[in-house]
Amino acid sequence: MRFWILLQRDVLVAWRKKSNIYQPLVFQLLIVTMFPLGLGAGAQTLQKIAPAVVWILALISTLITLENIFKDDYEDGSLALYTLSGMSLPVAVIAKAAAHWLTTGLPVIIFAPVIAVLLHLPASAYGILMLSLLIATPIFSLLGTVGSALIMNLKNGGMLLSVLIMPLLAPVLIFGAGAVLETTLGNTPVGHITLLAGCFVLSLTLAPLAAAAAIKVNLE
Amino acid sequence: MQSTILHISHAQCQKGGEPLFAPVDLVLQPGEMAVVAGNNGSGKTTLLEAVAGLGSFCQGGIHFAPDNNRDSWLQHSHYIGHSLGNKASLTCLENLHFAATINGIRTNEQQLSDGLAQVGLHGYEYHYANDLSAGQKKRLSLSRLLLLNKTFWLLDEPFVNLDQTGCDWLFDCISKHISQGGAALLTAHDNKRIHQQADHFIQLQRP
Amino acid sequence: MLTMLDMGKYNFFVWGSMALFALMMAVDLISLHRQKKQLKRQIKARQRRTQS
Amino acid sequence: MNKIVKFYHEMGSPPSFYRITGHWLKPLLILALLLTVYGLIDGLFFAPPDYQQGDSYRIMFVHVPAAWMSMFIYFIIGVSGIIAFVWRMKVAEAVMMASAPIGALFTALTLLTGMLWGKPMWGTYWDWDARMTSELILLFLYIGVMGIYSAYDDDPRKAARLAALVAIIGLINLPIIRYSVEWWTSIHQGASISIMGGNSGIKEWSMLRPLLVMALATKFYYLYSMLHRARSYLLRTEQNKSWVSKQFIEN
Repeated sequence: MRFWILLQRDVLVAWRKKSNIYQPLVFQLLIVTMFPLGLGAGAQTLQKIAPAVVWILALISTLITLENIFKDDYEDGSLALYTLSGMSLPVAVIAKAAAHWLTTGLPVIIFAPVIAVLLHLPASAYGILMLSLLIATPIFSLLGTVGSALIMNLKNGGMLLSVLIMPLLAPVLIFGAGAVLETTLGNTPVGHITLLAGCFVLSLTLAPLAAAAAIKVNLE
Repeated sequence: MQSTILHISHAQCQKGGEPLFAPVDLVLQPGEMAVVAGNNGSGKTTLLEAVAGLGSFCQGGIHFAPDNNRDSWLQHSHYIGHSLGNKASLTCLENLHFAATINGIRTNEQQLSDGLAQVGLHGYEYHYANDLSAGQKKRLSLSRLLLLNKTFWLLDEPFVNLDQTGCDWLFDCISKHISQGGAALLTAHDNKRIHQQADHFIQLQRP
Repeated sequence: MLTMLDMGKYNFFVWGSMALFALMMAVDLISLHRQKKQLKRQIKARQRRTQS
Repeated sequence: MNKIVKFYHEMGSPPSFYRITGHWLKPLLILALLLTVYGLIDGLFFAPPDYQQGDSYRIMFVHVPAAWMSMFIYFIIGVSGIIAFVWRMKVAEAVMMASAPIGALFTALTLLTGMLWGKPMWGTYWDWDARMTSELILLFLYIGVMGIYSAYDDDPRKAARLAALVAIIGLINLPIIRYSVEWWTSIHQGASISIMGGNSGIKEWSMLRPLLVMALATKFYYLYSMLHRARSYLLRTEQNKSWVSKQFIEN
């Protein structure tokens, strides 16, 4: 019950402030316009970089929203409401991550084909692009809670958050973008996808514990 | 109501490595009220946060009688700090509903609007917390106290931002809670009335 | 002696690496002692403050 | 046995740690300097040139020890991070935070000398191969540990606990990064010392000797630098304890 009310509240809060949801998408669109402008509009050049660009954009646009996962709650005092309510902290973290995924990860997945079209991604790679993003965006949210919890009472924690989270996300990027790239080259992406799923399981078990520990230290 | 006794023994908090105030001792039983007073920057908020579990003591600490179980004590206490815990983009009703549910209390809409009416927010059920005045925001957070029915109230400057009627109402509210076997630990830097009424009065001093 | 110092066409790379190594260690050593000195001053000043 | 236990307990308390390690600093520095001078002279002038790489392989005598140190020190940070986080030992915090700058320095040195070695060997300063990439990510891990510590400069205790948490997360993450990057691509030559004595392994004692001497020298220098910083760290964080003021009254 507590899990659902926290999830529900966070989705509602994000929904009320719709800019949180569409801004990452606008950001993606802006960046993707710059690639042809900087690289030249040749379909072949764009096609080559498409798997990586779609993936990196998905990553960055979620990265810019991570900072506020716990920061907002810390600032308006509602963090105290659920940390002191006797709710298990790792469960609360999973609820926060799930809400973050629903409000940023899911729109990014839905929007990914648009970006892919603009970059001439080969048609064969769409399925695997969606699948890899579907596995990976929850990882972003889960690992993001760790970073967000670490910097929640810092004023300018954004840059630090990127430094902390980048090494965690590097393997995810390698496997995810790799899966799409292999598909465009006509190889099987099964290995990459399996490893990506492994990353998901690992972050689902470890990230809530780490984030809960960080919150605890921050409240000491 | 729960009959845990809160012991604060020789407790000190620090900021930047320096102790904020001279050691504090307090035994707070249900049916009693304790008031913490002190100048600005004397560490009232830090002390209350540490008691509520949002901070730590550098010396001494708190324990509970009879069973020294912090979690069960937290279950029976409610803390309202400087940041009130209202989500700006949720309505009053939604805020209250969240606070109740996260504390494991099932409520229906009628109970929630009754709760709001008790703090004088009748007719504001569907207003966003953001649109309320500072005093009304305070009232919204205080409405949680009545709904959640916890034994220990930990209130940080509860009278600030409230108008005269609001102060009177809160005062009565706390007295009633005490007489029903509740306990309150609150900070108030200049409220003579509550200072006189307190069973325990703690003046924070420089270490 | 000069022939010994000569690393063939790799002069720049080999001696560059050695210079980097020496530079980095020197930077570390200097920063170490400056920090310590600064800290000692700070603590002594603090003692004077608390004693008086 | 009793002596070891007693020593262990003494090292856990800041004042005795400060007192005991004070005697070690000078010998460690002298040892490190002597070994470095010996190792470099041996490596640069007496070791024979490599039959493939000529004289350029001599970069190895600083590159490889630095690379070993960069990983060894992160391991120390991770382990002392666990001790600091679980048992809240102040000395472990000091060791962790004192190791970070010197570790980052060795990592940067590894990257830079690696680039200088890469240019004559592969014709390019930088190549996104597995080892260089994971070494670069290792640098980010070091920066992360130091960054979170300095961000919470108003509360050193909390800062150290959060930094310990970051270090532990990094320690878990490191093998994953290593594996994933290796999977990604690898064109780097094999490890310098292979027990099986593969193609790239160094078999010649005259080449191996300076390498091992340099490895020892960097270890001693690390110990010196780390202990020096750890002592400063303890002085800074325990300023209001009486043992700190006693240190300065005697002088």
